[in-house]
Amino acid sequence: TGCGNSNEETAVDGNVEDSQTVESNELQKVVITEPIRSDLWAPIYLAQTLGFFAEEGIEADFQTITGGDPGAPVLAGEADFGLRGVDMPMMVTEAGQDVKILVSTTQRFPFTFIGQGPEFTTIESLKGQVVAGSTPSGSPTSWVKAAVANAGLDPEQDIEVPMVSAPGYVAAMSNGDIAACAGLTGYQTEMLLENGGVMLVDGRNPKAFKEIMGSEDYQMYIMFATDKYIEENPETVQSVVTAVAKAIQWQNESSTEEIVEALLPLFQDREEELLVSIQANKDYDIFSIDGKHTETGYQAALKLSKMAGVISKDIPAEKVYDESFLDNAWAKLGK
Amino acid sequence: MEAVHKVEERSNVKELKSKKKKIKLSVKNINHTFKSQNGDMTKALSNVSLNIEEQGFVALVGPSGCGKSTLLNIMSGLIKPNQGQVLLDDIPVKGVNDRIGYMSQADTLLPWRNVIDNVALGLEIKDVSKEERYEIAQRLIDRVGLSGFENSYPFELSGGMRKRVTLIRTLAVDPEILFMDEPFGPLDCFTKEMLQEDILKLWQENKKTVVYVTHDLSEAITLADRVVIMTARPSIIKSDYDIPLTRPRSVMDIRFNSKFIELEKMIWNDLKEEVKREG
Amino acid sequence: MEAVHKVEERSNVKELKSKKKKIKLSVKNINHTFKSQNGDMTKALSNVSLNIEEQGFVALVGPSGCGKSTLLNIMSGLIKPNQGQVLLDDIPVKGVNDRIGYMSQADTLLPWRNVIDNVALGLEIKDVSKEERYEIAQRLIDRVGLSGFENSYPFELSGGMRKRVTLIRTLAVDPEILFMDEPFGPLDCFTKEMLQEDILKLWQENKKTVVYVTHDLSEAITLADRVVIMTARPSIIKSDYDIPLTRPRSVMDIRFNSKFIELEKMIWNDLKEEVKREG
Amino acid sequence: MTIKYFKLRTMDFVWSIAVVLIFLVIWEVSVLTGKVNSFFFSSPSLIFKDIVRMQQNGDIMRHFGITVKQAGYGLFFGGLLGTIAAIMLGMNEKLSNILFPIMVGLNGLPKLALGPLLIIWFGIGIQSKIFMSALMVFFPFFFNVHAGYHNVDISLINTIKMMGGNRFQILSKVIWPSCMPWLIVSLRTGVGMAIVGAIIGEYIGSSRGLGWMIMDAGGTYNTTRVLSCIFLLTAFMAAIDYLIKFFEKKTLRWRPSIN
Amino acid sequence: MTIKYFKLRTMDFVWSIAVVLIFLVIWEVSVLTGKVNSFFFSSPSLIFKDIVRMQQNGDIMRHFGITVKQAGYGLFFGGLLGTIAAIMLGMNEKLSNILFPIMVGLNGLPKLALGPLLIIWFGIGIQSKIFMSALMVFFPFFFNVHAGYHNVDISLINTIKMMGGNRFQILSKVIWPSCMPWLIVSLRTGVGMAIVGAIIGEYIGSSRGLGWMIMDAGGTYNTTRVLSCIFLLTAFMAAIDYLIKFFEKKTLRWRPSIN
Ligand SMILES: Nc1ncnc2c1ncn2[C@@H]1O[C@H](COP(=O)(O)OP(=O)(O)OP(=O)(O)O)[C@@H](O)[C@H]1O
Ligand SMILES: Nc1ncnc2c1ncn2[C@@H]1O[C@H](COP(=O)(O)OP(=O)(O)OP(=O)(O)O)[C@@H](O)[C@H]1O
Ligand SMILES: [Mg+2]
Ligand SMILES: [Mg+2]
Repeated sequence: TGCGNSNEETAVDGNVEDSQTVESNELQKVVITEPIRSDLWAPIYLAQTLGFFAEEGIEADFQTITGGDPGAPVLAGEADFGLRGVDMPMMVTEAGQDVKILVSTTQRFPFTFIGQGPEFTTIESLKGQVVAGSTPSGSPTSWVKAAVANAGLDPEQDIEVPMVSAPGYVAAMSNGDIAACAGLTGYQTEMLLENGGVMLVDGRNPKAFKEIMGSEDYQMYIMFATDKYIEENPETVQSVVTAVAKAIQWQNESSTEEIVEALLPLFQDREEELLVSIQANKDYDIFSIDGKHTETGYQAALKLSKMAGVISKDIPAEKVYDESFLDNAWAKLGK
Repeated sequence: MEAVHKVEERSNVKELKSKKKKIKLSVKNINHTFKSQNGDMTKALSNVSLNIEEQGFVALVGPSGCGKSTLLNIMSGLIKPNQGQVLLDDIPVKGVNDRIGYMSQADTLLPWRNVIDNVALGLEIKDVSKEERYEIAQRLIDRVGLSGFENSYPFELSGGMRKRVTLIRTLAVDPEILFMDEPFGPLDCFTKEMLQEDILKLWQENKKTVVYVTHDLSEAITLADRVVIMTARPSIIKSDYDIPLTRPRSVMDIRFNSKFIELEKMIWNDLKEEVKREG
Repeated sequence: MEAVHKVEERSNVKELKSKKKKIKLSVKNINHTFKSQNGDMTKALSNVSLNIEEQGFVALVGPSGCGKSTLLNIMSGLIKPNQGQVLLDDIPVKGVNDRIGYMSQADTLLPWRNVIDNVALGLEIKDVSKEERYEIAQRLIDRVGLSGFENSYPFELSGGMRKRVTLIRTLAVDPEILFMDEPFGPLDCFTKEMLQEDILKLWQENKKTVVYVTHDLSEAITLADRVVIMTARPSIIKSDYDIPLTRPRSVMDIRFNSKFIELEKMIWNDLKEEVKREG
Repeated sequence: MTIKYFKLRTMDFVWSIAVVLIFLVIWEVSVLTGKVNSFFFSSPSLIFKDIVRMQQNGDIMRHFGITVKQAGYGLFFGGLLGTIAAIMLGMNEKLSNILFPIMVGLNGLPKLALGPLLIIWFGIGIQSKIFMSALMVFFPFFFNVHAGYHNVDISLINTIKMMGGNRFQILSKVIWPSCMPWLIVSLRTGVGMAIVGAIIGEYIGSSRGLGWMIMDAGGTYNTTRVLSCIFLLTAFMAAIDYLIKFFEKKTLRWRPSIN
Repeated sequence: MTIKYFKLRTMDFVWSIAVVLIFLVIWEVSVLTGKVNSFFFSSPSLIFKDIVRMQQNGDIMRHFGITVKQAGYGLFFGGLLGTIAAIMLGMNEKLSNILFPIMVGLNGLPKLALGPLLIIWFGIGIQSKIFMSALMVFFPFFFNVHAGYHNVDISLINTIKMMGGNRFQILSKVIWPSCMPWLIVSLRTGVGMAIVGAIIGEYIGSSRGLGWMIMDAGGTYNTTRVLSCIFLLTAFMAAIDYLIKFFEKKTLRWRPSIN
């Protein structure tokens, strides 16, 4: 009943400005969890706000799960789909849970590595300094460690990486608690730079990223569901994926302003930030154009996850990805 | 026990004794020692035995701290004695018993209830209807001169007024047996005598069994059938006087009665002895 | 004011009056009305004026709830009267004053202090050394028969024992002026008389000024220089008797003194009138 | 009396507002003179504008309403259960000695860490937030009422017993009124806990509410929005306290007041 | 008395342990029979093994120690300031009426949302955790002692006044002892709040401590580790409560106990 109730709540707010609300009583409700509402999953939100979900007979209820574990409700069957980073499905697969990535919404690495200017302008200067990561085994932390290692420092000895919550990065950097940190979104990178930060490594740049991780691609932002759910609700999964594919298609063809405009119902009062972030995503080709993963991108993801210690051995891509629904969608959309 | 016998021989007038009455409350060989927080032991009662006849009016007199309140607490079942037994109608008392109305020495008005609700408390517990209990309470309040203070909270009353409220709260439920621990301590002589008359009337009309603790010897003689003298700690019962003054007694006038004066002098001397032994 | 004059004419023996003494404490035209939580007004004192001479021993007597405690509270500065003034050594009293030792009617022992620490409280406040204050406290404790209970907490004491502790706590600091509100209410006659003797001795030796509230007329006459009678609410001072009994008095024997009996009868009749008027 | 009471309260209220205003002015001036960085601290005027905007687009009602509703339920259930648990443990000393340390232990759990379990048990609907809120409220009620219970004047209990009162009557006529001061302080702490609980519940999973909004804004460096929410919350709870104070005054008028 | 007291306590302790054990056995059996999914709920045996491992590799001391230290400071400062604030507001009714609603408002703030501000003010070192912990502890102390202050028997204050006692003596000889029951309940709630505060502080920024560990484990689906931490915390605080109880017994022995 937990879901039923929350569906009711969002039925009103998810679709406020949407003409399709009229049909909402016929739509099938799906619950999608997210750790934070980020533009890097833009197609999923666009599928809702542009009415693609509704066209497929779906209505999405987005549940933000900031504290605790955003994956848990999906694994526990309380929610249907989850938006996460690629490391999460790998992690739970190794822990014996069966989940599949259905769509990837980004194709390039979205993080940057920024030092506190004007003092720390190179990675070498970070020796003996404090560098912020998110949770110890989170992907920002491994990204930072990888970048440091690539510059010839020992990430375990030469720097200290405390846990700092992402909203605290700018604060910690501006009062000198940390010498460098990861920029996790276009907007955050912008904010760090605005507050005097210096770009140490721009992971969004394919060349720079390849130097560190051996791949230009990196499909980080994904949507997943459990095998059990996919097995039991193939039609729903197909409808959802099809709608997302439509959104990807729309997104590929639209300008930053159009995308921001379309996202706004789910990103209230965030116009300014979206404009910056989405422009950066466009500039750096971060948004995925087909929602699919690449072999090199997956290898990089495995490497990063192993560095973080969240998985211990390679996991075959087939165990993690199920792009058959996506293929069907593209076929249907004539691509 | 010996003390009681000794006294009965001494007792001036025997005629009342002849109408042998049923024993209502019987205290058998009570010993009680308190263990205080700091580990000290205080032996309060030492082998105390006492029989209280049905419809008797017994006054307990004894030095401060000798164990009078403790004895009442034990008789009412509030305290379990270390040793000994209390029988009510020949049945051992276990725990408290609502046949006894106990007006304790401490101020036990409920501070969050105004006067009338305090007086009505016992009736409320007995599920008497609101109307009836307010009627009874109001009558008693008027009787003790507290009209106009029905809605006052205890902290707004004077010491004597609080005592009066406590008294009528006990009387309101009309208990079979009445225990009163210094009911009139902080009352002026006028109010006191009026209330004493009331108690006497109540007792005579409804023939209750009354146990009464007081420090005022003349009060004890004025009211009681029997005056029981307790010694200093560890208390034993020293003597037990019958008071053969005729009933009904007038509280105002009895003090000039020659028998009264004679009795008072006698008991007084007995007590003086006790005090000297103590000193 | 008229009452006082009226009484002075009536007053049997005038010789004591001749040694005109300085006025220590003067109460001028006090009016006080309490406003209770439920909005009722209780007029407690109506235009009360009273002069208390230095080294005088004044007993206040009056019906329960008439305003005796209120008057003491006002004189001690605890309550600000609605109207009127209190002068101590001709200086208006503002707030409380530690020249007055006030033994109030309520139980004000600190429950978290044992007996000896309670008795030593006032000395502690006056920064008397620990050794000295324990010595003083111990002497007083022994005097009132509480030896062995030094370490007991108030809840472990009997009613009379608590009263005795409160009394000696007030005496311990040896105040210039003593207010006592029914100090011996719940005490047995033996203890009471012993303490009365003590109070008298203290007063005679150290020549303190004492104001004393009691319900016991004979106690008032036994102890006091002057007995002030208050009427029922709203209280005025009805009469003011000088007690010309010689000093030193023996509490035990004075009651058989013929002057005493004569005085008691006279005041008694005066009071009876008051009661009748009330009823 | 009531009118006078409210007059007095109004004056105090004006003063409270004044204190807040002074604080806001200092803050605004510090931002304007550049002493304080508005990126981290926003500014009163920005916050004010933001609140006006939220009011106009209905966000306040939408997000505030649901959080207050969750907190309300949480306060009710948490308070009720905390009180009942305290009284039950009070009546049974043995049980109390056994369970009390466990309760103390549970009180210190980081509630956020319970997130996944909470979702499994209660889903991500309103129940999980109510549960979290109730859990936070439970403890102040439990500990305070428990302490109140042990502070009851035993002679009053004996009085009721002597009159033949049963357990329930002892409870309702003595223990309950005598625990009132303790209950009121629980209520006071509880109101805050209820809101915090509802917000934490929203962190664990939600699609709207103040917690959702704070997290959303916090993640995107929208300090102004975070502080708007905080400001609204503070004002709301201060207002609630006037109600509690009034209730306290009515309930505890049997107690002579310290002046 | 003390020996007997400890004997009694030991029996209760054994019973408390028994209750916990029964709970653990039910849990273990539910996991073994597949009634409960060990992915979400772990199992007592896994937790036990994990705790043993943490003990062996020194993690317990490293992470537990720092959190307890932070909580200890937080409890000290929060408790001290809360008590002082309550007494100061108690002594000045006007001030109290003005500031009290503001305090009530602040009590309900979601502390986690203060993260960035906290970092600006206190950095990510130990100070920020101590501050967070103290902030959480402040309120139960403040509200409880404030209520205790208003519950003081006025006639006792008058007694001290009549003896010439000054404000400080009234405070130390009457108000303080009479607030003891309220202080003890604050202490009891405060211990939990202190730990929670330290952990929230660690969420905001830290490189070790229990909060760090819980976050780390939570992020990697290591339910066992999360529950190990929770279990250790619970046990620790239950143990602390035995100390508080002992202190309570000593301090409040002037109070006739309810039986
Ligand atoms: N709870 C208790 N703990 C320890 N000792 C106690 C307790 N209650 C009473 N006592 C002791 O028992 C003795 C008798 O007390 P009790 O109250 O029965 O005296 P009492 O005869 O009623 O005296 P009073 O006339 O002063 O009221 C006293 O010495 C007292 O110290
Ligand atoms: N705080 C208060 N609020 C309201 N009324 C009060 C308050 N204190 C006393 N009164 C009223 O004032 C009157 C006088 O009280 P006071 O205590 O002075 O009487 P008293 O002469 O000392 O009586 P007693 O001999 O019974 O102690 C009483 O009617 C009482 O109800
Ligand atoms: Mg007694
Ligand atoms: Mg009085």
